[in-house]
Amino acid sequence: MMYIPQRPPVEYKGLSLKIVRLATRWGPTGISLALRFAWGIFFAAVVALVLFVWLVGRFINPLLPWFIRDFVVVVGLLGFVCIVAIIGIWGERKVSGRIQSRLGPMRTGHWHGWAQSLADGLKFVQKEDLIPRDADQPLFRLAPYVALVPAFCAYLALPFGVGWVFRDADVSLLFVLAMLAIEVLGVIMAGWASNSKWSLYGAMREGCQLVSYEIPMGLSLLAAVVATGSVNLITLGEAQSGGWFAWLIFQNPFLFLAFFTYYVASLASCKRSPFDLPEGESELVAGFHTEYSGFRFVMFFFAEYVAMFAVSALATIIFLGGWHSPIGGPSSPLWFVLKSTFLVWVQMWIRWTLPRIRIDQVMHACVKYLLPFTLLLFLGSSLWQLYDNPAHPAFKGFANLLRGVLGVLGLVLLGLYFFGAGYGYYNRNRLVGQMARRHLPGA
Amino acid sequence: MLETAVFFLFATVAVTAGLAILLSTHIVRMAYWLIAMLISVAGLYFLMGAYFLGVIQVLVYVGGVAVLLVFGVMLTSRQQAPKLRPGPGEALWLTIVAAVLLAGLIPSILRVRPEQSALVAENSVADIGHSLLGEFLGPFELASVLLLVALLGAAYLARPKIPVLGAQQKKGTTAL
Amino acid sequence: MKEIELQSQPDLLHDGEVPSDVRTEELVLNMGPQHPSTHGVLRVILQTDGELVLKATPYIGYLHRSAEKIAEKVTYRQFTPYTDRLDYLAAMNNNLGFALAVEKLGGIEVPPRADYLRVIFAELNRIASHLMATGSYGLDMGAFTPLIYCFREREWIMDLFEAACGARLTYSYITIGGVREDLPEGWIQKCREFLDYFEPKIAEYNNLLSYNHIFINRTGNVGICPAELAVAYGLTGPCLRGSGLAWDLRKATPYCRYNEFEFDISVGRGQNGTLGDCWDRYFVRILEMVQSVRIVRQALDKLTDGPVQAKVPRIVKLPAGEVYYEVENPRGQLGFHLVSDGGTSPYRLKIRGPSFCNLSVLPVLAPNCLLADISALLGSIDIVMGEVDR
Amino acid sequence: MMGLTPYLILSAILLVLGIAIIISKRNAIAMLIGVEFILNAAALNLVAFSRHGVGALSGQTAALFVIVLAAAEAVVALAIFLNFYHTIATVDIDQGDQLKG
Repeated sequence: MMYIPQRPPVEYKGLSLKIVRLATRWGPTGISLALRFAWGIFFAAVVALVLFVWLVGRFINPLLPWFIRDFVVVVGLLGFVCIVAIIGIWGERKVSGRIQSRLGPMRTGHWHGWAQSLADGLKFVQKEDLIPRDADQPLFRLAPYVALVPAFCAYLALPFGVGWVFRDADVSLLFVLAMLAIEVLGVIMAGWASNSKWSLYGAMREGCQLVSYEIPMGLSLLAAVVATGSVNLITLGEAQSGGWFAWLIFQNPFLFLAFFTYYVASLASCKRSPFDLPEGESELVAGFHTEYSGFRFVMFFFAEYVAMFAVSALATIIFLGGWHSPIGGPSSPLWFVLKSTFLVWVQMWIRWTLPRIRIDQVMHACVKYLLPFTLLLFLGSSLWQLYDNPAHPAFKGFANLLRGVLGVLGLVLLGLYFFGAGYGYYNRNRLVGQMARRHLPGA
Repeated sequence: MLETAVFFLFATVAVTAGLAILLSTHIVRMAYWLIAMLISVAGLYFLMGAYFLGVIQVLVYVGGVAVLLVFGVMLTSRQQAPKLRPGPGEALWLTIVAAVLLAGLIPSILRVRPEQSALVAENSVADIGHSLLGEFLGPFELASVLLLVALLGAAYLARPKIPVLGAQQKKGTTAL
Repeated sequence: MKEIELQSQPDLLHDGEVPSDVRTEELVLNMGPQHPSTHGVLRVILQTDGELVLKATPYIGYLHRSAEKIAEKVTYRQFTPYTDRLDYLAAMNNNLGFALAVEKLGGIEVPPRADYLRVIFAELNRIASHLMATGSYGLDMGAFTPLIYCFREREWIMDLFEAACGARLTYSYITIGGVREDLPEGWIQKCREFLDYFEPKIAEYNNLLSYNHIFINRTGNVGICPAELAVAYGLTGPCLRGSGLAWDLRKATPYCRYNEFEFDISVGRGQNGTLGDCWDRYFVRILEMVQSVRIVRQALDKLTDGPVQAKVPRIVKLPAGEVYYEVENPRGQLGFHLVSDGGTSPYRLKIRGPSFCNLSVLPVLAPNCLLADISALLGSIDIVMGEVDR
Repeated sequence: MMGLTPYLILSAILLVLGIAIIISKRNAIAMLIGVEFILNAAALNLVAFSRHGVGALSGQTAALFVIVLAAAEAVVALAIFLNFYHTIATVDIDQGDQLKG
């Protein structure tokens, strides 16, 4: 406000003060320039690696011995996973900022603080690696790896498109689910090994929650598996070529609902809000990673974002047409990444909107509602598959009609989303107030 | 060559896990060694081309049973843990039993000659599905009944026995 | 450090209910003094059975700064800044309580403009304090966004305060005999702008948090405090009104011309659970913000010209005697028991902190809650440790 | 190329280890771990035979049943142990000689 008296700038006198002033003015700038340079190199290297993998690895594939191809693909996947985690963490902060009428990180790297996660990563690497005296040392050291490595392993069977996969296994869907299931062991290990009661509570909650929600998650996916008759993710994805209305989510009403039950269960299995009880910061300090610091903490963070993208990718492949374009154009891994990123964004949106559920409500929601409901969906999907064939022409016609209705419903939902987003964007000043703008230095 | 190396890797992990459990006095570490064994057995299944079985081993055993086990360990471990290491007399007896068993098993294993030396082609999930719902339909249905009974039995056994809810508490809240 | 243990009612612990053949392992959890949801340096020792809390014992004193003893060593005017530090989220109201107590003992008449200014600032600070309580309650429930929204509005109030008195947290603005300075030019216009901006935002909080299904499930029917219990434990403020009792000192014993204003006492009605649960206590604060806006609007209309300070000497000397004066703070009734021996500083000053009394009900409400409900309970009681420990 | 024998020997070793664990431990959960070893040894045997042409897919299917049974067994056993623990506050099975719950 204009009438707040401004303190006049203080003029420093004397040489030593001048040196201090110069140092304080140029020191951080110089350091940050150097760091930005380093991050740029790192970032460029990762991007180059991924490009190399995508271009060279793909086209020279038959010429290379298989282990070189494998090596290149694994390194590329590693790079992709790192980028997912880094951009995910930065994106989460930007999303939360926008939702909360602030800006989020704005300084590091100049363009909307894009380098913030890298800077944080550097900071975490430099931090002291604290291990509590009474912790179970080997398990405490092992736990972050047990959490991160399986989450990465899930990507080994996750196809980004036809041919864009490390191993096209016959059981790739189950493989991804199995790998995501191992992650819980790392969390429980961390909670137990920390020898802190808060960590233990986090671990117990994680165990409860994940073992319970794995079942509705698997059942929702099985409903889709019944519809296509395969647990191979590539087959599942390829079954949905041909635009928006061919997506599995619109194939029958049970699958339409199964997508949402899967999404809820996947939120729980990634410990995302409103199911973030294992780390619920207002109850359990930080839950299972209370005692972790430095790079070990980062690994848990990485594991969370990597798993977030993995479950979203699974939902994309199985329900949302995978790498196929909604408008019928050529299919491309870009579509796959785009759709998965949208689902990740919805996860963030939910996280910054909803309060946390209590543990008994989590279990009630799963065992009393979600589990019977997904069982019904599975049954319904199976029955639908039984009748939805040329032998039952009447039902076939009804099914096709319903498919159209569901597709239109999906379009309406998407349209509502974009309408809401546009409305919010044009009225952002009225909706969130101008406080963020008012208090920006120099604004 | 590579197959042999991978086999010995997994076999070493599995046997090491067993020995570690045998010698360990730390119940939580035992549970994690068990998980190492389970994962290496899953790896062996993969090695033998039984992908479906390997994945199910990880999904059910590691993701479900092992988590439950670790959970049980946490719920029941306390300061005065029961005896986890055998006394000298027991150890002797144990060694004798183990040696006799191995001495009996190994020669008979070496005598095994498979009728058909060629490897069976890797089979798909569909084949196992047909097998389950064809030849093994009876056991399959029995297994499902067994699982249901186990579910009910476990729920009955582990039900809360403390009337935890005071008058002022909500009905939906139960003890965990 | 002296630790005061608040014993819970023995009959409320259900020792007798556990069958003798079942032995469960109880875990003693040390919640605080460094814990995100204890709102400061409160330490609660929890006896838990799994996620179930059997007993909660608050230990206080980590922020004890002997404010009452300091009062005996400084003059009356010098003590005003110390009152800022009691309930540092509602410093204006603390200033007001102390000033009123001194004025009553000294028989000091306050000019009308000062009275209206006091009301305006006290109510604005009530809004700021309730915003903080609402936002941090959302945080306790795991919703981060309401906190930032509340802080966004609170920031504007802080700006208004800064414009009027130069401080953003510890104001010392309301002093003995009136307020320290008159309003700067354009302040009233800015204040009206704020009120116009703020009123629709309350509906936003309700949409985002109050009527959120998860939030209602987390807070409704949790930590139910019946009216009798609230009275028995001396609860005041939103905690008392959340139990359905329409008791507000601004209506019961009006001070500062509160009788000239039209406003309603907000009470809990138990519409999302049982009367007196956490949701009621929370929602009373939301309703009170609406009423505070009403009061500030009326006070801005009534604001007359005139002096803002009575003629009070720099070193106040009060006649021998004693006075007990209570005002309605955002967290409850803040009481000052002032004993004077005729000197320039109090002979004894006893402060009745509402947070302290409200906290005493925690051990009664906590048994049979789940672990997550403890933060719901603590947040709905809304303590400020500066006032509990003084 | 691996023959059948290494798998069988490994399975035998795992079986013996499982039996040794059951004999040496007095902790109910440690004994459960031993049981899991035995079951896995058996399943490994089945899959190995199936791989080498004895009974085609039956071996894998039987191994699948072993996993199912192991899951059911582990759940019930853990429930019993938890009950046991609630009753006599230990998982030392030597203490469970009261024949009442």
